[in-house]
Amino acid sequence: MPHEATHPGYGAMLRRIGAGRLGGLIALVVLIVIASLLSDRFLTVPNLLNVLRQIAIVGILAMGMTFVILTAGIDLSIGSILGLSVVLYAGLLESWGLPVAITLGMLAGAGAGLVNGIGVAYAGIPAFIMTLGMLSFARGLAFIYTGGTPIPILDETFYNFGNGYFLGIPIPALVLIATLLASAFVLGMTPFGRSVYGIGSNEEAARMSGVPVRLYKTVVYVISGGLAALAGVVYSSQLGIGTPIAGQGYELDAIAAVVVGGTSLFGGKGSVWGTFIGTLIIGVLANTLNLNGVDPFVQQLVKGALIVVAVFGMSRANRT
Amino acid sequence: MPHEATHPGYGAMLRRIGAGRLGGLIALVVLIVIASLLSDRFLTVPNLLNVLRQIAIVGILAMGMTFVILTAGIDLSIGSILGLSVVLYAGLLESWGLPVAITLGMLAGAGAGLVNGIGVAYAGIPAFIMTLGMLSFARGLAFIYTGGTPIPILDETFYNFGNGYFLGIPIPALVLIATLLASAFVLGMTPFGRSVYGIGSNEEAARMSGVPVRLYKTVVYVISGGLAALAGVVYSSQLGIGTPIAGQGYELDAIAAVVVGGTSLFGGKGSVWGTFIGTLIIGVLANTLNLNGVDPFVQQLVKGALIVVAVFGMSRANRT
Amino acid sequence: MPLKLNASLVTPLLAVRGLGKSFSGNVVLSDLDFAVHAGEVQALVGENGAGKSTLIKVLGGVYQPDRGELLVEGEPTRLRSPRDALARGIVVIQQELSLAPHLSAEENIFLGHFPTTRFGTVARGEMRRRAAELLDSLSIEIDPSVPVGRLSIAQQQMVEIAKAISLQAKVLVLDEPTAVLDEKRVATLFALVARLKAQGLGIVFISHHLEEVFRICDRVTVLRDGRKTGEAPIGEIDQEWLVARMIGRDFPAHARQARRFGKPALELRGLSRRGEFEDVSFAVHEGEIVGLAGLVGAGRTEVARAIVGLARPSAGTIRLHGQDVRIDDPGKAARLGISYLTEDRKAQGLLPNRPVRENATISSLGRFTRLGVLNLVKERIYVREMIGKLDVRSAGMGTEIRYLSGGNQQKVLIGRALAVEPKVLIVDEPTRGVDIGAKQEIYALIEQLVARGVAIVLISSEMEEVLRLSDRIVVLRRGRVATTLSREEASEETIMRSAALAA
Amino acid sequence: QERLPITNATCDELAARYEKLPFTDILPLDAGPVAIDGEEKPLTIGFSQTGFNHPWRVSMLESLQAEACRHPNVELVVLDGNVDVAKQNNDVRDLIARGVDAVIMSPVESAALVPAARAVMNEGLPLVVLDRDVPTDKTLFIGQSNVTMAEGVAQKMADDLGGKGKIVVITGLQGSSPAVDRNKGMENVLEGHPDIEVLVTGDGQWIREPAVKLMEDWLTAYPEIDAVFSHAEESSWGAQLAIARANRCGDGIRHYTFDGSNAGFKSVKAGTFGADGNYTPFIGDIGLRAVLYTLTGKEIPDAQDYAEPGKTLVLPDSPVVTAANADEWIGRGWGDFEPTPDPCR
Ligand SMILES: Nc1ncnc2c1ncn2[C@@H]1O[C@H](COP(=O)(O)OP(=O)(O)OP(=O)(O)O)[C@@H](O)[C@H]1O
Ligand SMILES: Nc1ncnc2c1ncn2[C@@H]1O[C@H](COP(=O)(O)OP(=O)(O)OP(=O)(O)O)[C@@H](O)[C@H]1O
Ligand SMILES: [Mg+2]
Ligand SMILES: [Mg+2]
Repeated sequence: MPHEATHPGYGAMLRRIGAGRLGGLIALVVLIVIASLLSDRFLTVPNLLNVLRQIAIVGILAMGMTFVILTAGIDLSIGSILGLSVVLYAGLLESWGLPVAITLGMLAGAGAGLVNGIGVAYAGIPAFIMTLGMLSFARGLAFIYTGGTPIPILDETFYNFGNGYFLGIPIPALVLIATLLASAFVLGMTPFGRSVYGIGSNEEAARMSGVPVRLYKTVVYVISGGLAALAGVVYSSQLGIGTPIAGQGYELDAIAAVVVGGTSLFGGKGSVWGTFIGTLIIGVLANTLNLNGVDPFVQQLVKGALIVVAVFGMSRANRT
Repeated sequence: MPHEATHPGYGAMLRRIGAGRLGGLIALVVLIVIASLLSDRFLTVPNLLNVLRQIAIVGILAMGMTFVILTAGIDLSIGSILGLSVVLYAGLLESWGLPVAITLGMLAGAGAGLVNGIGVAYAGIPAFIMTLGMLSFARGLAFIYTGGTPIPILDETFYNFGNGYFLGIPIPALVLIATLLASAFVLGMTPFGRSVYGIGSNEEAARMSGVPVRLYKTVVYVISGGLAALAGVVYSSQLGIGTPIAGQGYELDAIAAVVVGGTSLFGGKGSVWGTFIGTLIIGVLANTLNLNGVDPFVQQLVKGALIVVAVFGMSRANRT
Repeated sequence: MPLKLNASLVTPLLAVRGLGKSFSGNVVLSDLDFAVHAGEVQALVGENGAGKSTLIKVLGGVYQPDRGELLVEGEPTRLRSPRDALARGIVVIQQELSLAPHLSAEENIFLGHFPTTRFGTVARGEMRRRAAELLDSLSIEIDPSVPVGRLSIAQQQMVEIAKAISLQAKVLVLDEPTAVLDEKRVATLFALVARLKAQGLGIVFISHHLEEVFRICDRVTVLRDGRKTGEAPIGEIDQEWLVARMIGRDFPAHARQARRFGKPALELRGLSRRGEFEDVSFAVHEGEIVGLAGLVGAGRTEVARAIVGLARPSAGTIRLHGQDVRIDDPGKAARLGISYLTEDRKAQGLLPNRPVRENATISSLGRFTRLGVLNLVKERIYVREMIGKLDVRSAGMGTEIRYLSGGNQQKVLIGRALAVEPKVLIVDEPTRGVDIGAKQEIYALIEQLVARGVAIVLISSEMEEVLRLSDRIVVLRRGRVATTLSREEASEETIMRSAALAA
Repeated sequence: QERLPITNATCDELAARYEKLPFTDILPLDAGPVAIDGEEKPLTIGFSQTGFNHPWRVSMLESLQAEACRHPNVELVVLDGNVDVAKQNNDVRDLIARGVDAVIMSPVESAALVPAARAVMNEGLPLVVLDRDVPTDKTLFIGQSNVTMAEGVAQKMADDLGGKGKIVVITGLQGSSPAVDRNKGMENVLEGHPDIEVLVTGDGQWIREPAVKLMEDWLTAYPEIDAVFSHAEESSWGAQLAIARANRCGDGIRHYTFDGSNAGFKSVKAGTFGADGNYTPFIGDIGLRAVLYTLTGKEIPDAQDYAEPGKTLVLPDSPVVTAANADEWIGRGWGDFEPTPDPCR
């Protein structure tokens, strides 16, 4: 490199890139240290496995949300799509059997995502409105399908999937990790993933570069809807019920995890690894507050403050 | 103008700007026509006054939200700030009297907005996260203050304010209209207002131009918080109760009204007039569904679909 | 003003001493002295990435210096923000346009210092009147109430200049203001600069066009790798002196090779788009460069956009290698072998917060993909080679492209266009903001491509560039083909005459 | 003196309220430290509540805290399920991780808390379930039925209307289990009264504000409404506000509602409400006593087997409160606030 001399930068540059995630990791580690000091129950294997199981649902949702947010979009409908898929699993299980029920439910989730995607990418409806509409629509469908009453799920296999362990790790946590790895692969190693970043960074430029912007934007919502349905599998198998109110408000939790994980809401910057760390931060926070029996009203207060502090601290850490 | 020939533009330009609102107006008119066809009760004076009263709370919130969104920000905390102000009015009323209670409640709202603004503008925390934190924090405060139990308000003057009429128009509707006019004035006629558009359009450019960007961004959140507290006055005076769950989820309704009204979530584009139209569209929609006794499950579905259709139709109308 | 002139000859209006600035360990400016005096036009020249923009960002309060001091009229000062700088009369026009696209031209001009009524509201009448005056004095023919996002880049640049003037500056800094202007507007701008200088302003002028430096500047400062390598009154030096200090090497004299054209590659027949251009017909052959000349606003960019499917033509046909094609989007264009290098780098070219590597390969990911998976090693090797070939200067291919200097960004985008190995390449203002060294490299690249049989459409407002590269020149005037000139017929004069002729 | 979470009350204040709790005679237990095997070691009891978004839920906790205050070595850990089954599941597991000695849970949703309940039982901890049952093994379930309660209220309405009339229904939050059950109870009764027509149903979300809008619009749409059947007192108040504003006080629209607050009973007495489903939240103290009985190895006298796994404790039926018995119940409901003044009076 001819200009090595002027730019002693490589090391510095690397450090900066690393730091983009380092901030999140530091925040997580600090939180874990504090949590272990506050309660000696925190750093026990069962509790840590608990945390992993607890974050699975929002974590999976947040992976899908990361795709969407990377394109500078947003998906408010994932909580409702989860709810819709959940009642479908429960409702179809008995008469059609597990595989069909799961397939149809997942298709419904991906289908709802497809509608979102077409609305956003082809009809040009702002993502916020399109998915807000879907939030209402899918929830309405779930209610109509069930008549408002939850449907119990009595399938042992399914129950064991949601509550069992594999190699000592809760299965929902494994689903989350598999989702993480697959998402990281797609985003990092495929032309599609690369283009997702490009679209979020400058949609116009991506279009000019020949990226099939509308198609890819659509796919991103399909992924998000599909992963919401996958989170629905974890939800309903864990809880043994298909309730039409499942997942209400989860979209905000998922967005919070994504943003705490360092992904920019303006698109083009971030990663699913960050989202995973963000999910962990929020999960550990909730766990610690519970372990220490903090007054629930005060929990709300503390949680609000701590998320802000975490993001602030992270951005500081990333600056230096 | 020498370029008239190649650039037939001026007239077209003006029409296009007009059309930016025309789309919304057309959507509203179409909706009103349909509503009157579906129910002969719709186009009656008492019903229209009802609609005006019903939209007052979300409308006022949406005005504040418009300021924030015009700077490319977002304020998720307004529902919680409304809740906080409402319990303060109710709680302080008895011992301190109406004027003090209102003043303190409004100050709390503006204060919460100030914290949001400082977090966003000075500490550089993404607006989504900062106000999501405040959503949790302010709600926590409201719960702690009341211990989770609503506080009844037994003040006649206050009740009459929320439920009375002036010149035949419900007072809450008048409050909304006053807010609209004041907001339109500030946004359209003052250096601050024009700079708000500038910040949302290109923050960097605004900074380079010497606009006190951070200060103005802070002010925008203060306005939003203050208007949330004003909406709280309407809420509690109308209902005669200060409940800590007041306003839950209203932030999404307000954002929907803003976006349906044609304001861009990416900032710099839109107006409070549009927001007013957006609020009316959503209000008339809800009213019509109720007048026709639509099943609540189906209402959700229809509402979701119609918001999307309205926005889509509007954007079409604005294109031609 | 004239009374103060003598005193201010001694004390510079604005100066930095021992200035140092680095970004996360990457030294961009070191130990720099620089001063602007009243009534003087000070040129700042240097290669892409030399640190010119960084220096003026320090002057404008955008960046804080790491080392050294800044003096305003002899007084050590800290400029904490652009607002501070403006308050001290220091006005900077950035290299990257910075206007609020949704606001009207008049509002952009007065953003940050709106005239107000006694009630504190914006004095719209006064604003309109003053804006009209300003635009008039710069002969800018636009409707001041139109959102600037709808204006062409050149018009936006003129609005920026109008804005700067409205600020009543003591020091005016212009970072490559001429890059997007055609000859006519450059002349207007220079007349203005002369006027302001006479009024006692200190002016800093950055340009890669050295002849412009000789045309209007009194002194020149040369930067290289963040250090001052020369400073002199303009009368005492010549172009070679400058180039030597900027680059430290010479260019081989340009020798044009004869070209052999093949079959027609791209043919336009009666292409029209209502309100933008009409009945545009011309052909480009394999191995040929067709220059598209014209004044700003003549519609050249619009034609290019129609070719690559960014705008739908209302009439006419596009033929590619003898076959009619319909191109709906740039993706299709790319698949057909048509590549377009946009004129608006920031809005349509850069993926600002993505690394150089991704910016370079976004159009050509297919060539690094096997079985749907990207081969990151292959990509890295390719990009490293490309960076070397184009001499892109940055800390590394992992740097976000927005941190590169303007010229280096442009080189990466050229690399992007080349990576798809196009058969037809449309380049729109390819050397805008590019230093003279890099310019030569880009010309060489274009010539290599042509030699390999690529058909090239060259849109450029730089007469010299068009003349030097083109085999044929199509001149557009107000959206119509005014004339087509062969290489022999073409000269600066013939082009200007048909481009500017009154209708 | 230390103030307790949520209710923000001191033990002294709670002691006064303990006197008024309706069921202190069920599973009686003396005040004072609780000894297990003769040892008075500290006991931590986890309480996982559906959510604290309604004062009814706070009142349930109040009765629980009042009992806990009587036993100095008993500490409560209280968690808020936020009306989300997944969150409550997590909460219960966090309680186990924290090492509590027993769990009291008032589930968001019956079936969905089965895994959580199993987790508690697998740890060998006592599990007492309040208000809504879980269809799996447990130590004890204590609760009343929303279905039968709603049948009572609906029956009163049918009687008042003489088996004929037009009604509107304002439900609790859509899909939430009491809303589902109260609706079912109403439907059970209306099946026998074909001349009672349900004009329209809307979602009142347990609160006032949405009910105002619904009622406003319905009053416009339906010239004739005889009664409002609402799942919550708050929503009934909202409907009443709308009636007053529409100048329809003279229509004689009746209200049938639920919640069982003292304010509600007073409004029944005043004639604003025709009936109030007396669904008492004061079962928290029984729950804690049941836990302490179990921990100390004491037999729970009236625990019986029933259709679900585990045992249940049958509570005496709380009658629907009407004008006839309102006086007897005022003071025994929850909440010590005054009713909203009736805008029609
Ligand atoms: N914010 C930043 N962070 C990191 N590096 C930066 C930043 N801004 C500039 N640089 C680096 O500083 C160097 C100087 O850039 P600068 O923009 O000042 O060059 P320039 O002389 O204006 O070039 P050009 O003629 O191409 O505009 C470049 O190597 C660039 O990559
Ligand atoms: N002087 C002007 N007055 C009004 N509008 C103008 C003017 N100049 C350009 N425009 C706008 O620019 C468009 C054409 O610009 P275009 O970019 O196609 O021209 P160009 O020849 O490529 O110029 P450039 O050198 O800026 O690239 C027109 O449609 C018009 O909207
Ligand atoms: Mg530069
Ligand atoms: Mg052009």
